[in-house]
Amino acid sequence: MSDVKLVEIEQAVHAWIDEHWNPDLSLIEWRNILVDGGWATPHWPVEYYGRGFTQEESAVVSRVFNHRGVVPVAQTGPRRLAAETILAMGDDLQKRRFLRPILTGEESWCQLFSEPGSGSDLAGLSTRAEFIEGRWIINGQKVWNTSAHHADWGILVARSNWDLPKHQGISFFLIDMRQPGVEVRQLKHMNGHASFNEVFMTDAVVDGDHLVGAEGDGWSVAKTTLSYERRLGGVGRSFGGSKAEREDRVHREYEQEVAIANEPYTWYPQRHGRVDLVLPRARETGAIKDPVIRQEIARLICMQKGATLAANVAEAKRKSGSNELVPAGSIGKLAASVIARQASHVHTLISGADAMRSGPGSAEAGMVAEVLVSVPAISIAGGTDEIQRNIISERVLDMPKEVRSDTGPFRDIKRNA
Amino acid sequence: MSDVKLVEIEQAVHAWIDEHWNPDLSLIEWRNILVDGGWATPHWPVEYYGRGFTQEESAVVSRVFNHRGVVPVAQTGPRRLAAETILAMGDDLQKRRFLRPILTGEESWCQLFSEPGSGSDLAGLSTRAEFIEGRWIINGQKVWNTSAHHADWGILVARSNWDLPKHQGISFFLIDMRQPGVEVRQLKHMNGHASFNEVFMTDAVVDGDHLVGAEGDGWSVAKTTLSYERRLGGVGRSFGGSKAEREDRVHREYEQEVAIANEPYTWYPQRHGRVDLVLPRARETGAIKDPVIRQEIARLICMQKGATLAANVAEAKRKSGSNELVPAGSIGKLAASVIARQASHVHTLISGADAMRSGPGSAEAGMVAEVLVSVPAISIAGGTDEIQRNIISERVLDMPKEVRSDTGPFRDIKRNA
Amino acid sequence: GVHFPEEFGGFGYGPVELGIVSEEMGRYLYCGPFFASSVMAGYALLLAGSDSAKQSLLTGIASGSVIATLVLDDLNSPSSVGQRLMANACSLSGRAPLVLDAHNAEQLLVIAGEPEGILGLYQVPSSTAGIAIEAIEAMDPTRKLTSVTFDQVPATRVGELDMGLLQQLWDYICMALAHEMIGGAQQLFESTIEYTKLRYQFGRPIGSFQGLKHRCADLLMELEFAKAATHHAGFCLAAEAGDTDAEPYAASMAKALAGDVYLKAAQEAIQMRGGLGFTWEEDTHLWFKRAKSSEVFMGTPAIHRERMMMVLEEEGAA
Amino acid sequence: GVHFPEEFGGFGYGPVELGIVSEEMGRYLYCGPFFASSVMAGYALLLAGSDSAKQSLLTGIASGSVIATLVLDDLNSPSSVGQRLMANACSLSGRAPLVLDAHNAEQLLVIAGEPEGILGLYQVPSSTAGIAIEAIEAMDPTRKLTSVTFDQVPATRVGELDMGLLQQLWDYICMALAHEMIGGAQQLFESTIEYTKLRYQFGRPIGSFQGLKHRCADLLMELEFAKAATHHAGFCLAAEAGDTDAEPYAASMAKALAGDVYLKAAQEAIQMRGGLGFTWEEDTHLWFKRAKSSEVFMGTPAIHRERMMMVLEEEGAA
Repeated sequence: MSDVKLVEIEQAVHAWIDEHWNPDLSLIEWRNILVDGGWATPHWPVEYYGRGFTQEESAVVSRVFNHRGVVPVAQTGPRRLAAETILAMGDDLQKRRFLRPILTGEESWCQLFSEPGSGSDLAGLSTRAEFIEGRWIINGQKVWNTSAHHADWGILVARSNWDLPKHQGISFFLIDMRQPGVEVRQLKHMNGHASFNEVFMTDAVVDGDHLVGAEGDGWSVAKTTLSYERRLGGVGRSFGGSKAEREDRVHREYEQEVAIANEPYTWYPQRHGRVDLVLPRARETGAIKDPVIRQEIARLICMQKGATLAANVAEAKRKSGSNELVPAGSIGKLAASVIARQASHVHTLISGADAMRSGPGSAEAGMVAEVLVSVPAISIAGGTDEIQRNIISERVLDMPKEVRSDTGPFRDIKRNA
Repeated sequence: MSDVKLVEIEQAVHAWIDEHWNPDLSLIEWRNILVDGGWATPHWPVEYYGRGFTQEESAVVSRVFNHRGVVPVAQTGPRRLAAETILAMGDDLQKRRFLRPILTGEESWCQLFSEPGSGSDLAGLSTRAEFIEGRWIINGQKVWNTSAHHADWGILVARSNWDLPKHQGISFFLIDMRQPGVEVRQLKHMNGHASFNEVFMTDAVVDGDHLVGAEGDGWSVAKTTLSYERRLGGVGRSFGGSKAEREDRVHREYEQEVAIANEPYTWYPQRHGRVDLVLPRARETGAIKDPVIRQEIARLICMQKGATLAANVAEAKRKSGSNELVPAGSIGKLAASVIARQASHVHTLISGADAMRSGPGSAEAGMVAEVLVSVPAISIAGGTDEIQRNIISERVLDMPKEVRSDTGPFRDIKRNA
Repeated sequence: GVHFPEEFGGFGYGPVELGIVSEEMGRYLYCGPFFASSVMAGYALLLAGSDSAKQSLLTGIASGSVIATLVLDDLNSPSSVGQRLMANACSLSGRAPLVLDAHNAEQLLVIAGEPEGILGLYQVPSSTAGIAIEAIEAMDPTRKLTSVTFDQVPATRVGELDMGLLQQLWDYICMALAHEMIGGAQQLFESTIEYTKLRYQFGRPIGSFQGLKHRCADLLMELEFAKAATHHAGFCLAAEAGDTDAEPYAASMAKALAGDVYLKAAQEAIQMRGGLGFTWEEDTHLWFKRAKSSEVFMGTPAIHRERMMMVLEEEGAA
Repeated sequence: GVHFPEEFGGFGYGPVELGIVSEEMGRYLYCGPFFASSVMAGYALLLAGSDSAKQSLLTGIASGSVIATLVLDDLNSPSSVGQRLMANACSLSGRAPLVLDAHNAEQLLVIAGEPEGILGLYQVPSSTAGIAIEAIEAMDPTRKLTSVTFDQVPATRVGELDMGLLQQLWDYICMALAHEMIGGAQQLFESTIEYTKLRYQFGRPIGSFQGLKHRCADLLMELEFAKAATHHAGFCLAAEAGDTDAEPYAASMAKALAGDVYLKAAQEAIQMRGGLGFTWEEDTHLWFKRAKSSEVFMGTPAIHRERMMMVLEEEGAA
């Protein structure tokens, strides 16, 4: 890749911004211009608002946009996953219908994958999809659906064939969330937050044209979505926007959009144990002088630094295209759990009886208490520790798999009532 | 049970001892008198040197023998297991041939159960027994055979049928150890001791009359042996004899017998971590003042006291005939492992760099060093921690079993080459 | 008032029987003021109170007609009690930052430092002028917390404690608390095992996965340790002085073991239930919070291990 | 002498490259005097030795023609060095109870306390009269131990160390040791995983049992932590002064992590092999003993965690 080309691109972006950027437009107005300009998603194909740019080229574009403080297209929340999945696996009709309003932010999305009866075992899902008179009728319950309560559309996996093995009877749909057959309820966590929803579908209707991929190919489509999710490292975690402090209309509306999208994630740092608070609190309380607590703090630092350094090594190897198996993802996930649990333990030792308190009046304005009751989520959400250990032992260490008990027609597999 | 009867028994024993006890006899001479008198094993049936006494009655007898310092019959080493198994499952011919010389100590025994290829999975044994011209021809290898190097006979399990499921093709034999087809090699442990042997059998011969129980019933016979082993809490752990300090011939010979039998077990206390040495050493070295080591010592005491108290509760419940499931055995075994490992950890902290030393010149005349290199055995010998956890979860907690991979004809089961 | 003498309206039983009751309360996540009133205030009176104070208070506490609580100005360790709450000529001043159930207690029993460096036990009605009782937001909704502030409040001195007696009082309270904790841990453990038998993933009950089974086996072992040690603590406190089987560190051993295993049982209870265990759809989180607050209430396991060593470091001790 | 300047017969590399070499030696359970001579004595000279001493000794050490060892009178922590071995007017007296490979070392480098309360670095041929070298029975047969006693032995003072420099020397040695340890842990881990794939019980490879698989996954994670932290320690010691990514506690962090994971890997190596792993039929027990001696040599993990805190307790640190 010639640097010349990159420089040309950079100049082109600047030129285009000089000509079109107008902070007084509404968010939607501006984004329509951006999308038509082909600079919203330059890595997308030319037919769909893009320029078929390479990663490297697209990087240049977003760098300039960031630098100029220009508002980008909507990319918060699960909408990003919907867009990439539709682009990759949808048909032309679906791309035309859905991609633009996702980019402009006019339509928001949620992800309808997990079910109460199928958590770790996602492919064991039992939401029913029946094709009746040209439309799909959906019955079942989903759970852990971020921002479902204000979503217009959902990407949905449901079982359309019960006689095939579990992975083969699944289909992938785009469902209209604004219909009587869809009910959304918020789920309250033990820490008081409510980041997720339950979604109940009772004879909910999916248009015949809104099946993505062929009937029964839903699992491979869903895997595409999940691989994007892994690559994005969990969606919607606070996307910048911070650069836009100006009071222009477009910035104000963008700020609002980001704020709404980030709301569910405010407690995530506490879920990780807030290691950053440990040393300051230990010094402030004098606990830093306690030899027993010192040992536990040092253990914590060892885990955290060790995990960070190991992740860097893995990342470097990945970049250098080493084909040595680096289990970065699963090990990092497992590491987060042990680190968070140890951090919670150390915070407890530092607080002593004060750990019984919570709320604004308690340590670090309640953040320590929130750590204690949030940490249990880290070893479950986004793949339990047990699943990570299976992945590490089977895919990285190549240890033999267990005999499966979930083969054959899905209807014959033992599952939760 | 009337106390009157017990008193009568006590008087009878005293009377008999007054009449027959003679410390100047040889060990064998004396024991023959003892056996003929019916006082050697009073709980055995009258036809076989006993009196059909109840446990309670037998207890009275042995109490008197102990009190009078009278030498009992041979009961050290695996010979006791052989005797009880033959008595319970052998035929009349076998009982007549083998029981008396076991009691008198004229013949010593070893146990030939475990194999290099079947440790946790004892029933997966692959030593071959073929019936040829009225005799059994044995080929295969056994391991962990205490005192096999000076045994006259062995109780042996081998596979006589390879077409039946694993538990059904096993037969139980009495094998003459003094024959060319049997080779015994001592096995050296990482701690330098050699308590066990490997036994190699190459076309070794077992007399047709020395099959115990029917061909193919070997597993149930072996289970009888194992249940005795559990009840005796592992065989031959230092049987008293301490009462006999006198210099009479019979006592001298008895002392020798006991000494030989106990030799393999001298390192067993170290295997358990020598918790008894921890506090004295910590005080002596001053490590007791180190707050971090104090925590680890306290953890150790908690484990050890907790385990002891839990065992007492279980024993009390058992005695009171409570049918509440008390997992004493397996939990106690598992507890021994965690206690030993923690003890080893604490000894290491107390010693610091001195833990690199061993031998008479090192801490506690080398006992601490022996702890460090003996403790790894506790979680393996006599049933690994993994097996104990399976027993606890499946038999006590009644958690569901896994799908078995070792059903069907034994020859088709995957096993070690 | 299981543990009060009959003359004071109790059943005349001792620590062992109180333990049985506390264990049951733990099994049902009982949230009433029993612990604050009957156990904490009750034992303070029994151990350090004057006969007249016992007369006037214990009967009411036993019948429940009087709710009392014990005001300690530190809930971590006996050695730091009596430094924030001071008594001068029977007038109390200072603040106890964490007190159980003071908001619905009619009588406060207060341990306060005195100029002579000794600790006094005081009785004062909670309604007395100069007493400010504030509700404190609690991490564990099953334990009601308050702070109590005294501004020159006249109170009746009903007894005194030297450090030895305070340590003893601490032991009695921890013994009862440990029983409550193992009751909860046992209940939580059983319900978790049941769940693993009923919950299917990958075509089999999750309780059939060895990864879970082995952890459950380890947890059962630790639970058996803690239960046995806790019951033992009851016997030790009930034992006659000079009983050699009665380790003086038994209560701390029980509190340390119960604290660790209760928390572990609660962590596993949530982990094995997965996401749902983290929500208000199930009550597992209440057990977790109770386990967490019990871990630190009256001293963390680490503090109690250190208390054990104060005894064990002496030559000749166990 | 990978880490010696070329002028002294080395390759002119630094800690990172020495780490690579040490890691390989650890993988093969190397038992030679390299560590005592090149790493311990070598670094002592490099950090504290006079130019003439470097001239006269390093080249020989690098080529292996001279075997040296570093005589420290304490192997637990820098703060207790120089209390048993004393130097007075270049005459050494006292005893170092544990010294690596002194029996086949021709030159001894000795760190001894001096009247002024500072530490001196001395050089003396091991054959000098007044030096008694005794073989010490070792728990770990792969590490040769001796004790060295000095009775008014004249020695050449080739340098001096304040506590800061001694701490630095300790870090360099621990950094190399940690590399040796993770090399061993990695090798042991890999061979254990292989074993679980080949060993059948109950009709399936034991490596297919989730109980073992999950423990192996945890162990791999801890191994990755220790490896990354150990390599990082090499970079930190190689880094220019004032490099903010170079934590001053990196070497202790590496030694602590490597110590815990090597022992755990060794315990699992025996446990997963079962009885045979406990015998001389296999060499697993040699690895276990090496892991155990490495755990305590130059400071236990607990001591190194405390060393970390000496840095971290200061405001503004990490």
